Amino acid sequence: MKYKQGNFIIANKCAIAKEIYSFEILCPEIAEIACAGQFVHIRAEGFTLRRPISICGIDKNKGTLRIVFEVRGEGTEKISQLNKGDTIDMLAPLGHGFTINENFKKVILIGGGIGTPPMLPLAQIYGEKAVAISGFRNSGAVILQEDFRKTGAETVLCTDDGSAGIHGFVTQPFEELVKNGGIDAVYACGPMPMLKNISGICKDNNIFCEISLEERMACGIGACLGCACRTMRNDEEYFAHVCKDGPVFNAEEVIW
Amino acid sequence: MKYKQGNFIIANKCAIAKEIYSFEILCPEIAEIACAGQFVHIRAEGFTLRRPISICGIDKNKGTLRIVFEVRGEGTEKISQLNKGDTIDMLAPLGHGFTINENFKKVILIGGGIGTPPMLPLAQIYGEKAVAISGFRNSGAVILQEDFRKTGAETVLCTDDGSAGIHGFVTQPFEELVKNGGIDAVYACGPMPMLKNISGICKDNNIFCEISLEERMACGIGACLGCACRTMRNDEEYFAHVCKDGPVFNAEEVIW
Amino acid sequence: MADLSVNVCGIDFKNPIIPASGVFGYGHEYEEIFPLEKLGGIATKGTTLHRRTGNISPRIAETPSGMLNSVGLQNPGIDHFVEKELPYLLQKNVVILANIAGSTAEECAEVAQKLENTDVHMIELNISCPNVKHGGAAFGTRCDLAAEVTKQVRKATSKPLVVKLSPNVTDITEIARAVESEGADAVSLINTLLGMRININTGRPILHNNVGGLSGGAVFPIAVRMVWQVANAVNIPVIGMGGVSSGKDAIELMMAGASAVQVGAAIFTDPYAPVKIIDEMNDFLDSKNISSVREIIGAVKPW
Amino acid sequence: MADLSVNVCGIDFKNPIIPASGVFGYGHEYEEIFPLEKLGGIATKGTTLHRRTGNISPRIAETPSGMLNSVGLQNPGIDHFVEKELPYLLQKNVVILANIAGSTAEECAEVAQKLENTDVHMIELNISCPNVKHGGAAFGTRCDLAAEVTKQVRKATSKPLVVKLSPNVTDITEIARAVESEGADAVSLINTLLGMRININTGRPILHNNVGGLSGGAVFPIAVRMVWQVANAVNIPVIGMGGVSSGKDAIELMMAGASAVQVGAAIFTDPYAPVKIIDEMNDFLDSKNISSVREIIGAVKPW
Ligand SMILES: Cc1cc2nc3c(=O)[nH]c(=O)nc-3n(C[C@H](O)[C@H](O)[C@H](O)COP(=O)(O)OP(=O)(O)OC[C@H]3O[C@@H](n4cnc5c(N)ncnc54)[C@H](O)[C@@H]3O)c2cc1C
Ligand SMILES: Cc1cc2nc3c(=O)[nH]c(=O)nc-3n(C[C@H](O)[C@H](O)[C@H](O)COP(=O)(O)OP(=O)(O)OC[C@H]3O[C@@H](n4cnc5c(N)ncnc54)[C@H](O)[C@@H]3O)c2cc1C
Ligand SMILES: Cc1cc2nc3c(=O)[nH]c(=O)nc-3n(C[C@H](O)[C@H](O)[C@H](O)COP(=O)(O)O)c2cc1C
Ligand SMILES: Cc1cc2nc3c(=O)[nH]c(=O)nc-3n(C[C@H](O)[C@H](O)[C@H](O)COP(=O)(O)O)c2cc1C
Ligand code: FES
Ligand code: FES
Repeated sequence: MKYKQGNFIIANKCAIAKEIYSFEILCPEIAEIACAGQFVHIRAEGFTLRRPISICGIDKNKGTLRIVFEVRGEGTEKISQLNKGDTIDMLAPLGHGFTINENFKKVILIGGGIGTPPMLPLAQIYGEKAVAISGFRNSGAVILQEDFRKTGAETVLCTDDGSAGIHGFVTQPFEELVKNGGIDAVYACGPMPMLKNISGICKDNNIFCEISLEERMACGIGACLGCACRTMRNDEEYFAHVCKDGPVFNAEEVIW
Repeated sequence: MKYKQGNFIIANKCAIAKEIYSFEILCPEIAEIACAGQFVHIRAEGFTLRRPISICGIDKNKGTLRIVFEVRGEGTEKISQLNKGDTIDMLAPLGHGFTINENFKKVILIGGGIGTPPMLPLAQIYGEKAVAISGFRNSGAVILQEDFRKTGAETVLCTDDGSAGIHGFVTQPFEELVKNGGIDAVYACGPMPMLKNISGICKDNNIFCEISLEERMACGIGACLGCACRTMRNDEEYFAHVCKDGPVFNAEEVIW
Repeated sequence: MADLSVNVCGIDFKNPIIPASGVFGYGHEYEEIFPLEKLGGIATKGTTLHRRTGNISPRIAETPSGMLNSVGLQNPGIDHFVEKELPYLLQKNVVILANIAGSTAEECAEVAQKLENTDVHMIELNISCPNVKHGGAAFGTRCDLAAEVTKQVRKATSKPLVVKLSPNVTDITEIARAVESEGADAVSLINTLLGMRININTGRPILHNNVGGLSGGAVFPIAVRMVWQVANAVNIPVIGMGGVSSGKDAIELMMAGASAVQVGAAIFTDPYAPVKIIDEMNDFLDSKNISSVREIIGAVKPW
Repeated sequence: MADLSVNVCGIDFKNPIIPASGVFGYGHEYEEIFPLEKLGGIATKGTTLHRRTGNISPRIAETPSGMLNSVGLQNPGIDHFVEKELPYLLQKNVVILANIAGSTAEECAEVAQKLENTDVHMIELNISCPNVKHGGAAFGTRCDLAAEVTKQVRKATSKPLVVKLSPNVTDITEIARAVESEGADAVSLINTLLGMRININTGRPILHNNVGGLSGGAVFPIAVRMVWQVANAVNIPVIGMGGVSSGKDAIELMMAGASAVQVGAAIFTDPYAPVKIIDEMNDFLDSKNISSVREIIGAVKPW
């Protein structure tokens, strides 16, 4: 594992939905080594703990990373006040990302709410081989659909209240795709009930499935053992750490 | 006593010496009632305690107050980062100011270092009747001399190292003036040893003398009893409070 | 508008917010900023039998998200309080908690006795004072001393008696149970934690008293824990405090088990803090469709 | 360049800064960020006789200028440590303090015994663990238990023995004297203060363990006070910690009486914190023309 801490310039900032911000950050050394599924650990001024945010885009040519985050509390509020040209203090890239396999012919990317951003780098990798299913509370919360389309991936949009796309949860269109068969892998990030559901479906249908988990973190690099997550490895219970062993886990490993 | 707390716009900011800033703050309701010798209590973001800063100018027509402060630690550092157009959170005007007497014909204003700013409103009041003696570490730390001159007051400048004005402490020119006699009042603010010295000279020469003291404060309004200062009142020891009974005290009251 | 009223030991508070003893004097200074009537109650500055001058300055130091104070119970004495301060405060439509202290159990009882014929609503007995009889160990740090002083004050007063506990102890529930068993009608906590700061340029402690009491946001998690522990250990109400600076903090302390909440150091940062906290509590309850703040008292569901 | 070297119980440290136990794992993760050689020492993650999985998540909560943790001594057990972790760490030019813990005095002694034939430099015995034999009261909160566990571990090891004290006590000097009298070569303090946070939206404690240990800037004034008290109460060296995040903080703790300083939560805010602190200490000493950091140990002049 290789990671760095430093202050990096915010090359671009925009609000892409209510209380949801997109930052493009100039950090060539980090962009160079970052992988889909990894995260960055951001310092929020005045707070003891950094805030983990998934990588939503990696542009090795421009030397930039993109992150998309929602204001959930005081820390993300503080980070959202940073502007283009300001520096952002990041410890990155962190964690264990998604398994990429060039031989996969059809992959499903499932993002729930603010779990959608980490799916975008996968869409960039898999392009037309990917179906990106995204679920949101309502039309006002929808993000990144245009970005997904640009990658060549097929997009399926759901909202809980039906105000945009399919009325219902992401599991609905997902189960239909499963019925049609031919899925090599499923990658998902979002609320725990959604992940549990998807993992169950994949298990039943014997589909390779990786999910990105969240846990409260301190160090972000595996030193403090703060972000434990119960998993099974080699038939033994293993307290894995979301920041180092994850955030991406094979769905079968996770003890729900 | 009347005071208000609010967020007021910084109409002007400038650095007037190394690490010394001057703010002009638009706060008509406060400027209206503020007096020479009072102070403002400023919130520094991220800190529990406000920072007390003397009033250095009152413009009732423009509705502005002026403050001049030095960066001494993290709180004043934070305040110094505010810019023109930003708002500043003040609780003001606070404390008991200087006694002004129109019948006084000759008054001496003595400021030591960052104790100089509260002398300026007095110079504005007394004009040509005032001699403003100011002492600084060196020429680089000299502030407000032009402002004093504009009031019509006579200015006497001293520096500890002789790099500007008289080489030596403010007590030197002050003692000479005392010898010449005719002084109705002395007003002083600065380091404790300086104040003690001046008070002694005034006592010996029977000159009315008021000094502005500093103490670490919490509430700033007399409620917490944090800023106690030992004084004598009516021949009894009295723990006065710098924020309410002061910051200006009659020099004879203070127990050194 | 949620119903913010609470009842502690039979006394009605229009809302649960009370400026803490020592930060609010006798109310006059903050009256310039907001009407005292807005408050649920006021805990007055700790008052002793005789006038005290307190400690030498500096008495205040800043710390990360908090502060130290070593005011040392400067106060004009109980007679002055009863004659000059209390009548004025009692005109306001707000519950008055007279915070009292002393160096011996007898002195505390005598102070309480002097309040017996007044209309003060409650007595808050501060047992964090060093007890001169027992070599300076604070009443609040030993069960036997805490019990003894509570017993004596209990005999001296028929007013609702709130005993204010010190957090500087190994097990605060023991002390709480000790004062409960001697007739305390409620406990309030936490008082300040003992701390120290040194000016590294001079090598001198910042406080002239060397050490002082830590309060403010820094102590909030300790307050939540102790309120929770004590609320589960005794059958009398708990008045919570320690680092509360927002309506959400107050809600959190009430969920932990507090029936009312005092606000101390936060008022130095923002003199409107108590009023702002009342408004924010109301907003939170409304947003959750909770009709009365009483529903959240002790509502935490431990894992 | 000031001389930053210190000597604690006969062991030379090139500088007084030591990442605290539990925040630094066994060093690997931070080695990506700076060479371990820069440090004075490393206190390794608390290790028990057998592997422990620790508490259920969430284990971390943020607090004003601090944090709570309830990791609960997750560790791979002493045999793993001795075989897999220690040899690597001992190659680095840095003092290794093996932090150990157990549920009984016997278990602690057994863990210490397993280190006897290693080259580890010091043992740091964490007595904040609940003692299963005595109904869960932490060793660190009772003099008799603290003395007993120190005695047993003392018998089991000839290594310099540092006993790490809990701040959750009425009088930390009593505990310090108790462990000193049973042969501790040094004490380290403070461990975390017990705290709690509640998620007011769910009504659940944020930590699955309900309560957790408070550390970070919030506790710094308490650490300064306790280090000062303990340094004045015992004749063995004190290793200070609690909320240190800058060179100035480290200087302050040393002035209070610490011979070396551990850095915990600050490393989460800034992974370079230990290295930055070393540089800042040097800058401060240079600016004051103090040639050796040893001159400032215990240099505070109380009023
Ligand atoms: C690996 C990982 C990737 C993430 N990626 C994204 C992303 O791409 N976009 C996005 O908007 N959010 C993401 N999150 C969630 C994000 O970290 C939290 O929303 C954020 O930490 C909340 O901080 P706050 O100060 O606003 O909230 P507060 O509730 O004030 O935070 C208090 C503390 O709790 C922690 N915390 C609160 N919620 C969470 C959470 N859901 N997960 C972990 N810690 C939490 C905070 O980090 C902080 O330490 C991710 C979380 C993890 C673990
Ligand atoms: C009535 C009064 C008027 C003042 N007027 C001015 C002025 O016009 N210009 C100016 O530059 N300074 C003035 N000061 C001093 C100014 O308040 C301090 O320099 C400032 O509070 C330091 O804050 P800090 O965060 O930078 O320093 P830190 O040392 O980090 O502050 C830590 C704590 O100590 C307090 N503190 C530190 N030094 C002092 C001090 N000298 N007096 C009171 N509290 C202190 C701070 O307020 C804070 O609570 C005045 C002080 C008082 C009491
Ligand atoms: C300046 C100051 C003076 C205090 N004086 C008293 C007092 O006289 N009696 C008392 O019981 N508590 C006193 N306290 C303690 C507070 O009432 C309160 O218990 C403590 O500050 C914790 O609350 P906080 O964190 O909200 O400040 C004082 C606190 C401060 C800050
Ligand atoms: C995540 C975490 C884990 C800890 N684990 C241990 C431990 O295993 N053993 C121990 O003695 N102390 C442990 N501690 C306590 C620290 O070593 C230190 O005493 C405390 O955090 C105070 O220092 P700080 O304020 O600098 O963090 C831990 C602290 C944290 C934050
Ligand atoms: S956050 Fe420290 S181990 Fe994961
Ligand atoms: S600062 Fe509160 S009384 Fe002066």
